[in-house]
Amino acid sequence: MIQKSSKFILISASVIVSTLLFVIPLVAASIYSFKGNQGKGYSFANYLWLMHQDGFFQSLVTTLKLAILAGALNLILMVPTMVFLNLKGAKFKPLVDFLCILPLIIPVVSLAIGAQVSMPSILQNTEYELVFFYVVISLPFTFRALDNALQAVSLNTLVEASRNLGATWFRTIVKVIVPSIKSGIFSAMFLTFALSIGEYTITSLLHWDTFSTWTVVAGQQNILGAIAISIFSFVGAIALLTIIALFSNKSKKLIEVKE
Amino acid sequence: MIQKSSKFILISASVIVSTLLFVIPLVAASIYSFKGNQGKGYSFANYLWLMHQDGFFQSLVTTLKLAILAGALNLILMVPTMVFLNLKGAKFKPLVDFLCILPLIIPVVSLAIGAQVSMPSILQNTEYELVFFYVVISLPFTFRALDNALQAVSLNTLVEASRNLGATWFRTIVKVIVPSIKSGIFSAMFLTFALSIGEYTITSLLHWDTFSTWTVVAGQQNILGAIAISIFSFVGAIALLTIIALFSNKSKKLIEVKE
Amino acid sequence: MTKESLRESSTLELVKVSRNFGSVKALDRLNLNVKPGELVALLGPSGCGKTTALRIVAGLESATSGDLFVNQVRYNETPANMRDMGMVFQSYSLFPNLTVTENIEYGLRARKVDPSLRAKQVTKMLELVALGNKAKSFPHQLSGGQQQRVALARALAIEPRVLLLDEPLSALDAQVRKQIREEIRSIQLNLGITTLFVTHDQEEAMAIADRVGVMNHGRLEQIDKPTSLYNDPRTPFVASFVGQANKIPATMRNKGKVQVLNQKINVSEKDSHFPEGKNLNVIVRPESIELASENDPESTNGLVAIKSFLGPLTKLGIAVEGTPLIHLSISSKEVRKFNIGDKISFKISSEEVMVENV
Amino acid sequence: MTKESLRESSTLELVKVSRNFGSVKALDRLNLNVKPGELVALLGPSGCGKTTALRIVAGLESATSGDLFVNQVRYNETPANMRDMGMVFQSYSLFPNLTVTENIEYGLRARKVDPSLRAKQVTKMLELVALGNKAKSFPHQLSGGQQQRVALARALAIEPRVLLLDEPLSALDAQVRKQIREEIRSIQLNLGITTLFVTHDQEEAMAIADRVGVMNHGRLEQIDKPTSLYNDPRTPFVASFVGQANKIPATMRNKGKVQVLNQKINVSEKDSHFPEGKNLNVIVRPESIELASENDPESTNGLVAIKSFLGPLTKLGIAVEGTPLIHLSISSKEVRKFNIGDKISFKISSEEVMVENV
Repeated sequence: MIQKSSKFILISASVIVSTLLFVIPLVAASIYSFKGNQGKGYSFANYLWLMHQDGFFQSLVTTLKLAILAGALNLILMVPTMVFLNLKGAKFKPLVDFLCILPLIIPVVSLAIGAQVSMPSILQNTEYELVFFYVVISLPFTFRALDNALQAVSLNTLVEASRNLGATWFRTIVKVIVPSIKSGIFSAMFLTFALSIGEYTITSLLHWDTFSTWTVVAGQQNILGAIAISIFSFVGAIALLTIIALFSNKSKKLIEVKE
Repeated sequence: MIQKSSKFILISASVIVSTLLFVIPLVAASIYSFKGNQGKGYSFANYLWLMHQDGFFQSLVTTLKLAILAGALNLILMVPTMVFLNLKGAKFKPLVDFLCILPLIIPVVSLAIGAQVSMPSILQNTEYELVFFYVVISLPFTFRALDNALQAVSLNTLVEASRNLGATWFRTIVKVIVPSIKSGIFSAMFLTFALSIGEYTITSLLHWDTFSTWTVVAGQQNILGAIAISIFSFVGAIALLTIIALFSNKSKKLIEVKE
Repeated sequence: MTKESLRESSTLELVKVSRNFGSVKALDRLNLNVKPGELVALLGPSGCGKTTALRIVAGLESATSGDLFVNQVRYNETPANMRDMGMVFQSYSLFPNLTVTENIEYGLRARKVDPSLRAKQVTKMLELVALGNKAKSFPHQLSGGQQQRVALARALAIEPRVLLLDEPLSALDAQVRKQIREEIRSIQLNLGITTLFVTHDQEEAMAIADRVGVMNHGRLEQIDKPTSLYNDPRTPFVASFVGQANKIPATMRNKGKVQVLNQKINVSEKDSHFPEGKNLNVIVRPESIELASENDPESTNGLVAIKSFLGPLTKLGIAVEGTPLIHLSISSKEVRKFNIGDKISFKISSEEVMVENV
Repeated sequence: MTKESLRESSTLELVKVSRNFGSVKALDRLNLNVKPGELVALLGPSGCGKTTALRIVAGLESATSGDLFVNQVRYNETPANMRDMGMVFQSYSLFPNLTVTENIEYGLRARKVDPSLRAKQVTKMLELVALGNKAKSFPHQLSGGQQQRVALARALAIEPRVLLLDEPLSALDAQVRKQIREEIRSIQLNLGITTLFVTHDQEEAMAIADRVGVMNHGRLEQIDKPTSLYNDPRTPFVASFVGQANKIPATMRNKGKVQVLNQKINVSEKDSHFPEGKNLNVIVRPESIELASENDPESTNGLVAIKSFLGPLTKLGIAVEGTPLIHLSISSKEVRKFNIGDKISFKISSEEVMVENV
């Protein structure tokens, strides 16, 4: 009994500590972000200042455009690939898994330098080259999200049942596969989206202006404004996460089985 | 039959494309990295140049020191937390999951700005403040790696069997839990390690010198040297991954069950 | 290993044990008495509380109220790891990183048993479960049946006061299941160890246990020897959960008789209170229905709808208007002449039947 | 739904069908002939090739060599979605995002069946499997048994040429399993649909099928009516896989007789070639062993080691020196006087026995 409670304390403590890692910074920052000029009173002043800075909307639009493209490209690339790997290509899966985890392990700095050398110069001249990088850095997450969703349903059996009932491949993909892994597709899309919006290293090394680089520049002029930016991004992130959570909960219910 | 082969082509194509995303940049970069001065012949010249640059060893040592600390701190924090969540704290799990995925979604830039405001100034004055950030940005991966490992074994049953056989909690943790999730612990540790080594955004915004920031500075002087750095990092990453793969394969075997 | 090498057989007693999960009563004042060396099976549908009861005995769950005694000693507060009870789980409970030998000696190491004694005990246990040649294998190298035999050896190695078996066979194939259940019973009888066995499979419970306790909604409906339970079920639930039972629509007549098909049959004393004209179901075992001559005024005609060959016995499903299929179970030789679609005459051969409210 | 509403019953024929996975022969020149309206079960241990055979019929796997005919038409090259075969899988094959109704009409939509006809067919199917009240439920809201009934309705909705059942009961509880297997058989008989049923459970195969094919190592060892298979197995493998069988050590004597325990018994013609003095195993069914007087010179004495009550029958395991436990199966009434540890005398009652090499 003594051991039990001592273990409980030890463990609760670590839960608390890891919660504090986030809660304190966040609460502190949000309080600051509402502080008035010269640190007096509370208002939305910092948020208004933010929006009136040069490039706020422009960089936000650029970022959103690139993020949406990255999300779309990623899905076009990865959904068929993952379905194939789970249905018929089991032997290629470890290889693709390996490739997809590389962007997590290779320092982004090296990735940027390496890719600059090899990338066709047509792409290098437009900001769309960033889409390529955003897709690459999202691969580890896309792979995992889609793979988890695919493994949670008995994909092979579902596809075989569909074929057996007379459905063409097209009908099988549209009516069975995609709806079954909807949650995974949404997670993958939103993660790519979020990572693209937040990406700083590559964007800044390649000298493009997006919302994340704009944030740094703008933040250097006004510390309270910078904090407001960070809270603004944080709330956006929470909203994204809530959407993902809603979708994945709904679809989890669908695959739960009573005995 | 026509549908089948057209689907196969579609899918093979996407596998090939996603492979090319990596293979071409890598091969191109490694060839470049062996090019001699003024682009003539092939040699190790760029790698030698690299090592003789100011700060190479010093920044590498700093990085490794911080990465090891981050890996250790992460495990101390997360292993007991995850074991607790999987054993008794199922109701807290979604919350912790949510918290741990935040660092992926919040733009790192905002994280850095927010934390700078709230972090105790004692920490802000030493490079060890980076350890805190490295732990935070690794949380999404640590959570997932440990959770997967814990879910792959029937943790509850194993713990109950151990208790039933007369083992104390201490013996249960040391002899049963930790060995069963060894692969997850290794993955978590190596991922934290790799992310810490590669982290650039926060390190650079907070003006500390680590290997990744040094890389950028050094790379600006010599493009071939920069490429050599990126290959150097890449080979290191592959080595890390191989180690992870070896460990996780070995332990996967242990939980596979014949019927 | 002979009976003497184990500690004395223990008694196990649960007194008014309840367990609530929120507002759900998983266990509702359960009383249970297991005699030394006895094997009692707790049988019931999923959610009936049988596993909760077992886990409370093991100390893996705590009772909301009530007491647990082993050899008259109250065990409520004893932590799971001090109870000296051997438990076999449904599946996957072997430590995956340890060999068969290391799994078996795990409990002995926890007790700091001398290495030479430990080695002796492991050898004994491996012999007991006939896995001497697998001593150095890892769990994943064993079949499901072998894994459960190792789990049994591991539980017995500590010479437990009580052996607890939580659906140990339900993850195994039909063929293996029957074999291992016999091995378990055989070992249990040899060691004379007090055993509690939880299962949802009535055949398994009846085949293996000295007494079977049938549970429903957290309560013990009846606990008895398999033969008594089968021949003299005290409630309709027990009658239909233990063995198979036909439920045939019937109408109450006067003088404690019930009209079922073309027969009038006595109902048991306790069921005679139903008013005349009341519609009921009569519960009849397949083997209490016999073939009859078409001319017998008490016989009923039907058509053979299903014919299931079960080795020495064959089961027929007979379609009769106004009732579900009526099953009877007769010797395979006798039944040969009947094919699906044939006309067949039968009657109920019991002198007394059990009824239940519709 | 009456027999007429379905298309004519089909024949199904496999001719020398082989399937290799690398160097493993999953199927080795399998010949199989299923008559119109017949239910044939393929029975065998895991890895015997039974599921591969079924999948080749469904078009989900292709044969390395050999031919498949349905109604004399060669089907080898027909894609799975053009075969009009209804298949029920082991489990979790319902589309999780579709309701019961949508699952059932999936095949009809694929065939672009008129909406009003479609609705009619769904209603019919829901009635057939008695799930009319679950039309709008999602699969996760159903029990395992209900899910498999929906899967059956979905497979039948397309009025398939052949019904294929791939261990449809093995994920269900013991009680439910027996009920659903009877429902399947009943529906299959009503519709008169040619059916191939794959299982590893001999009781299931025998209970449900017109003929059972016993497979081993990719080959069909014997295909026959359940009674023939049980009473006249052609190989020792069939004898021990179908029903239960004692294997008792014995020695060959002259004149086609074998010495087993205290008896000399004839061996079948084909086994009489074994040389005198050869040690063999005699294969005897539990019900072919009967109680005998101790004074009978042919009887053997043993001790009751196991007593398993199985309802109308009880199985005894008798310990006799030099043999594994010998099982006999006698009526529960007769066996009442024997307890565990009691002395008992028995003899083999067959006139002829099957033997196998040790």
